[in-house]
Amino acid sequence: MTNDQRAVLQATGITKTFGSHAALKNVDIAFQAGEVHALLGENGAGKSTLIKILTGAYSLDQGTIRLDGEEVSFATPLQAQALGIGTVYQEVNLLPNMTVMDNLYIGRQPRRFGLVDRKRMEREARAVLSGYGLDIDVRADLSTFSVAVQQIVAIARAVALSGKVLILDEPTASLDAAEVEKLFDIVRRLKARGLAIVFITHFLDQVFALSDRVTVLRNGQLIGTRAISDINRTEVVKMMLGKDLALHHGEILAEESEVGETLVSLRDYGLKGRVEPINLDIHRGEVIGVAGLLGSGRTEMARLLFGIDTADSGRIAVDGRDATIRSPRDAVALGFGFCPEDRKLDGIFGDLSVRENIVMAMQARLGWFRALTRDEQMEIAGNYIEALDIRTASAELPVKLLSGGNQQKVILARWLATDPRFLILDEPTRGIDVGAHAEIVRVISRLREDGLALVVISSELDEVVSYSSRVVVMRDRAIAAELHGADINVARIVETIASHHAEAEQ
Amino acid sequence: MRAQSLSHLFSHQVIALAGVLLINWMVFPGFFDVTWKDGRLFGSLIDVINRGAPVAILAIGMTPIIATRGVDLSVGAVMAVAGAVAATFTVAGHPLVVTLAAALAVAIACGLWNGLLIAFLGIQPFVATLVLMVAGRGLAQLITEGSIVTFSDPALIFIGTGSLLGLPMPAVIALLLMLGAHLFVRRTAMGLFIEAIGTNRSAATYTGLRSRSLILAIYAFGGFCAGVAGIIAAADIRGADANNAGLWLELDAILAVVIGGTSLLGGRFSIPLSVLGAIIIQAMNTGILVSGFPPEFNLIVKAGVIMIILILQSARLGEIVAAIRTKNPLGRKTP
Amino acid sequence: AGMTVGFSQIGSESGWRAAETSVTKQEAEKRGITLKFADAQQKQENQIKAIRGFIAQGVDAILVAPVVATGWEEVLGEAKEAEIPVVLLDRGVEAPQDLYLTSVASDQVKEGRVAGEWLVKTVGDKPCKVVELQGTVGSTPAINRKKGFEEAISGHSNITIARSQTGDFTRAKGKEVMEGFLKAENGGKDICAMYAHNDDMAVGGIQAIKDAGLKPGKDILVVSIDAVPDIFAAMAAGEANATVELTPNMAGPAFDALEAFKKDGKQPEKFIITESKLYTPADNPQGEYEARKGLGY
Amino acid sequence: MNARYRPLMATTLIFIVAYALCVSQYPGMWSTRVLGNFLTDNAFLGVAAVGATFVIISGGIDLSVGAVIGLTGVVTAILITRLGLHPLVVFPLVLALAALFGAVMGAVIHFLRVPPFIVTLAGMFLARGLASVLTQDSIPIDHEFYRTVSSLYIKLPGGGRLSAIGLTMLAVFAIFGLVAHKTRFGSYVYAIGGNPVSAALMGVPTGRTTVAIYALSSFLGGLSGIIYSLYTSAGYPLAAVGIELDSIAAVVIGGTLLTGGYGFIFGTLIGVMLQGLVQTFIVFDGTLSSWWTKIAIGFLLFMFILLQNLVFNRQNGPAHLRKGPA
Ligand SMILES: Nc1ncnc2c1ncn2[C@@H]1O[C@H](COP(=O)(O)OP(=O)(O)OP(=O)(O)O)[C@@H](O)[C@H]1O
Ligand SMILES: Nc1ncnc2c1ncn2[C@@H]1O[C@H](COP(=O)(O)OP(=O)(O)OP(=O)(O)O)[C@@H](O)[C@H]1O
Ligand SMILES: [Mg+2]
Ligand SMILES: [Mg+2]
Repeated sequence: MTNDQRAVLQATGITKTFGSHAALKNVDIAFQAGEVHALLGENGAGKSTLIKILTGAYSLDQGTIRLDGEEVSFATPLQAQALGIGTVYQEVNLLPNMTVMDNLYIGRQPRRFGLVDRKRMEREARAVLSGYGLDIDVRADLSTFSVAVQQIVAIARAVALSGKVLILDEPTASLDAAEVEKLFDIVRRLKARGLAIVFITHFLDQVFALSDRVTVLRNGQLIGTRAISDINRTEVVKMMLGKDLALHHGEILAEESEVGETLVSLRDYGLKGRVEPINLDIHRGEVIGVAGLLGSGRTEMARLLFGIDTADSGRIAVDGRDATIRSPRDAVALGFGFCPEDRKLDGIFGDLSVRENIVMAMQARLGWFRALTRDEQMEIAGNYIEALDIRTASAELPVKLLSGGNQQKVILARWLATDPRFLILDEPTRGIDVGAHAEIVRVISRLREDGLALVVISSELDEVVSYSSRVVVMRDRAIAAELHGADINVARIVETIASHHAEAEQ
Repeated sequence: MRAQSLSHLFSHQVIALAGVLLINWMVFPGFFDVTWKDGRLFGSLIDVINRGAPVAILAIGMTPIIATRGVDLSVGAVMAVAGAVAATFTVAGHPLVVTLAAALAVAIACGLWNGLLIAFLGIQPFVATLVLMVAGRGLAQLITEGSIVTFSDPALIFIGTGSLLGLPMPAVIALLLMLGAHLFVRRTAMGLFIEAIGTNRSAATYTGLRSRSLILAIYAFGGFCAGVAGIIAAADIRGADANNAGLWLELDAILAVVIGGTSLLGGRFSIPLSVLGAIIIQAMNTGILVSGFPPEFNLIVKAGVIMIILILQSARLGEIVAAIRTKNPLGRKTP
Repeated sequence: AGMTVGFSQIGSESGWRAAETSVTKQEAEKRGITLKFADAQQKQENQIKAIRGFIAQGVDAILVAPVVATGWEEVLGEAKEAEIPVVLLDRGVEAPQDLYLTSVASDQVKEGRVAGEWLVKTVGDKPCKVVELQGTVGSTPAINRKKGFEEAISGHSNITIARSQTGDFTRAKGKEVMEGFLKAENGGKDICAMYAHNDDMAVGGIQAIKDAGLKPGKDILVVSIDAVPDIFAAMAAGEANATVELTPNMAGPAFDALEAFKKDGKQPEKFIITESKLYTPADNPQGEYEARKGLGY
Repeated sequence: MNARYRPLMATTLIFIVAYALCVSQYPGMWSTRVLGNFLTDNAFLGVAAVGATFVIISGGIDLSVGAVIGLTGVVTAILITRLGLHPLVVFPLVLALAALFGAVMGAVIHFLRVPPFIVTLAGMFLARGLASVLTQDSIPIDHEFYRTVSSLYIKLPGGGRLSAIGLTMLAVFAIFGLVAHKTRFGSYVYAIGGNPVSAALMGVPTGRTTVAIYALSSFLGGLSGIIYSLYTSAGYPLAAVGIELDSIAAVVIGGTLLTGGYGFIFGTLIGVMLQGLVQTFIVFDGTLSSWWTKIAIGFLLFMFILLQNLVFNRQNGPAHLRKGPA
């Protein structure tokens, strides 16, 4: 690539291999001042790797990086930061054990007489976060806040650090619409100030709403860079996948009358301070979509259903018989499965292989002594790798080396291998590329057809609409409404979520 | 699979052992001499496996514990307790079976106590086992009332000093225990579960693993191994020395496990490699003994050897070397 | 009422130490003395803490078995200031003599010398390679017993120390070290005598010699220090040749001195040296064994 | 109140209650003499434990402190008595050497990624070994300066003494309390303990900080060694054996998490005092045999940990299912 005069940050001929696997092959890319540059590609295409190389978190094998035309080589992220590159890495990389303000300011805390001036830091941190519509106690530990809040803190930190370039790797994965809008406002302001902004996402809507140019990677190779005005959705998807994708919106809406008999039935099932008593019947062959704002208690409900928290009121019956679920083990014994929201923390066994991750739940159910042989394990893993199209060099690769989306599929495979009757999926499509996204939506529908009962929590209403037989809307840790049949559409759900005050007044 | 087990032959541990043995041979040319005497093998090499057995046995128990991100500091004290129980029982005239059962039962109870604190009260392993490390030795002394309780039951003594097929009993026991434990964890799902819990305890719980009972079982097994080692140590000197039996051996056992490649951060583990680690440590100790160096140099030699082994084993060094090689066009290509 | 005496003991690291503790308790009981006992777990700092604790409690006298010789000046000064007499047990300290009433101890260098002299006498002019099992590296008895032994053999060039390693004063280590020595010295055929800084190591060493197919006491002479019951048992079986007694009754003379001092202010001798008696198979080992068995060794 | 202070409050409360119980048993324990002794007798442990606190907050461990104390004492004694150097010349020298020793360990830990447990274990062997090679015997230090300093104290009403070394320990706690909680370096230590990967990505100089943490720990080990040599007027290669476990126990009793990321310097002070309290209580009691002493120490350790666990662990579920501090 010729030297792009307007480029703030430019990379040429970037190559990176992990072991024998080439994650990036001779990639050229340039980010200009005053543009929002979307970086797109399937899960595992190499986007995050490229970012890590550009910011000194990984070393590169070959290639050069120029900042303002001068060749640079960052040995650590600190050096990149010092030169005005602010980054939000994928999977919030913050310090849960420290306060919010420490997270915002670590490495550059304001000082008085050589000591950190906590008063001033607190003041400034409050001011910064209020710009994002966040009014929280900045002296509290970060771990006491939801993923969304943590994401915003990470963004605020990166923005404050970026004098020249701001890099956002899937910043919107756990944000709701209002928060996304606030973020976009900020990004646009920074763009106007002449920053180069790199934006990675799997939401094509957001790409078209915000960016000026897009660059697509596939299998570690550069496919091309286009101005947003020269391209449409179908073409972007085709660049990413190398083939057309039949998009299917509202294609599979399930008929409620098709559902089978009741599998799980909840009566006043709740836990004080966490989840208000729930009354809900879940049938075989139905998908219950759970919608609600951030912090509305969806995850808490899922934890309760799966026995991670133990209910202190009400009853749960499975197959018409009363059941007690005091631990995930009890739930698994009843044929439940649960893909948690935070896959890094609660889902994957990072150092273990893809194979071991997939067979784990099944083996847990079989117990200590009835071990699956290695051949059996290989077969099961192989089947699911193929069925869910998990992109991995081999079944023996440590799962932590897979891209985020593929990790999600591994966890799904783990539960499918147990042949469950009831699956709870918490944000199963978060951080997943369009192709895989469609794939997971298809799997959900197929499972429903096979007679499974599913509860799927998702913040993407389009998606909820597309597969739900019934939608439960949660608010303030309680079920606020149930929508059926024709009511299942995005507008109606949004309306229900928003009708807070109206209902409260009644 | 086959290729993998073959590559074990060239693992860091084997190379390290070969290196240590080579140095031993250089400082003491008779190191490899093994003779047959009184129906058993005799020689420095035999001493290495004989003397290495207690630490090897401790390491067998310690490996699963470390693999679950735990640690057991109390094993040395539990050795003393088991030895004390065995000695007092045999002196009181109980038959061997009762004596062994009592000693092992007490040792397992110690392990269960650790496991309870860790799995059910959620106390950090380091402090939880520190309690028994301090108190356990007191318990052992309480049993022996501070003196060395000597015994002369030939059956019990045989465990420490006898030999089977020419090999010293402690080594035979360690070998059997290693094989048993290895086959058990690998033929059942135990190994997988241990690695899962060590890698991500939260995910293990979400997956429906019985983390608590598993952890309890692992510490109980650690206690059992410490008990076996304690019986051997007592039988070896025909007496229970509550003060000194197993003193500081917990550090050797942990070291053996780490040399064997199990990370203190949990996850992957290998019991045979831990045993190899124990043998490496003992080879070093025996080497110091036969070398004739003044004893004040013992610790320095030990520190040096440990550092060399671990640095060679450090993944990072491999990376650095690889980086240097790839920058050097003449260097051979690394796979 | 009787006196209250604080006793700061080093620990219970060996059978001999345990015996000293139990003899001290017996002696105190015999005289109607209330004994406050503090175990220092081998740490000098704990001993200093204990002495300070005794001072704060206002005991009538303090017994200390110091773990090292140095570092007592200050705390003994405090005791003196509080007018509490201090008696040192089983080894001396490097501090001005007016800081303590008296010191009841054996002469550790002499112990080593007695052992050495026995060996010199026994082997005569024959060449003799000795292997030495040292105590814990850096501990006072190890240093002194080595020194005394070396003094005794220094004029006799036929006797040489071929190998010397630490056995940490324990049976297990004594056995392991002796095993190594046997291998290193031609299967033990070159070794004429084993000198151990304490009986426990000697007992371990004896087992190693037997395992190597040699006869301890005959093929290899065994000489050690302490005179604990088990070495007499070995001696009775013909497997040990000599031991030098270190009496566990240090408290008896100490209490005598204290009582005399309390009654009419009689200053005792500054250094009460206990006897370093040599025992050989000629001294009725079986009887000695029986006599000592119950002392808490 | 901020939830993060709960462990600290719990520990302090337990200490006060425990002390009150001891005094009710032995009124003699409530005297300036005993209080003064608390500070003097635990000074070297306290100073070493401050270093251990930093290391543990960063998620590491340092087993070499005890050996560093021994080695420093020996080197100090040799330099003063054999080379005739003035203590004030010797102190900076040995402190620098100690810090260098720690820095090397830190570098091995960070750059070669060898686990701290092992590196510092080797460090422990090395330092003890060097000390034994230098001398086997205890070397008395007979120097005017030593006599002056070790007999320097403020007389308290009731016969107690507030000694120079006790005050030094308090000063170390104060200074390093500030360093931990009020400087950038301090925040880096917490950051590395929280998550080293995130910390590096956030621009924390992890390499430099890790080296500095172990250098600091050994530096304080060196200072503790000097204090120990003042305390005993000697240098002894076997000094302070096993102190590393005592200091780790003090740190943990003080509410610092061994897994890193959470902890307080002040808590460590309480932890040290609690251990001193146990020993003083046992001495006052005076009836425990050697073995009952060990059992009692273990039992009391267990009680503290258990109480602490109960005080700030109740309302949440099992530790491993929570993301926040335990
Ligand atoms: N440290 C590593 N070691 C080995 N392989 C790695 C490592 N990091 C990433 N990879 C591999 O490199 C490829 C690119 O991964 P990367 O995380 O860059 O993908 P991505 O485009 O960001 O995907 P996603 O959209 O899922 O985040 C993947 O195949 C991944 O498995
Ligand atoms: N550890 C915690 N301690 C206290 N409150 C918590 C904790 N975790 C969650 N909460 C609160 O519980 C409520 C429900 O949170 P939950 O995570 O179930 O929401 P959600 O609808 O799943 O949102 P999200 O999309 O962020 O997952 C929120 O108000 C949240 O702030
Ligand atoms: Mg990515
Ligand atoms: Mg949620």
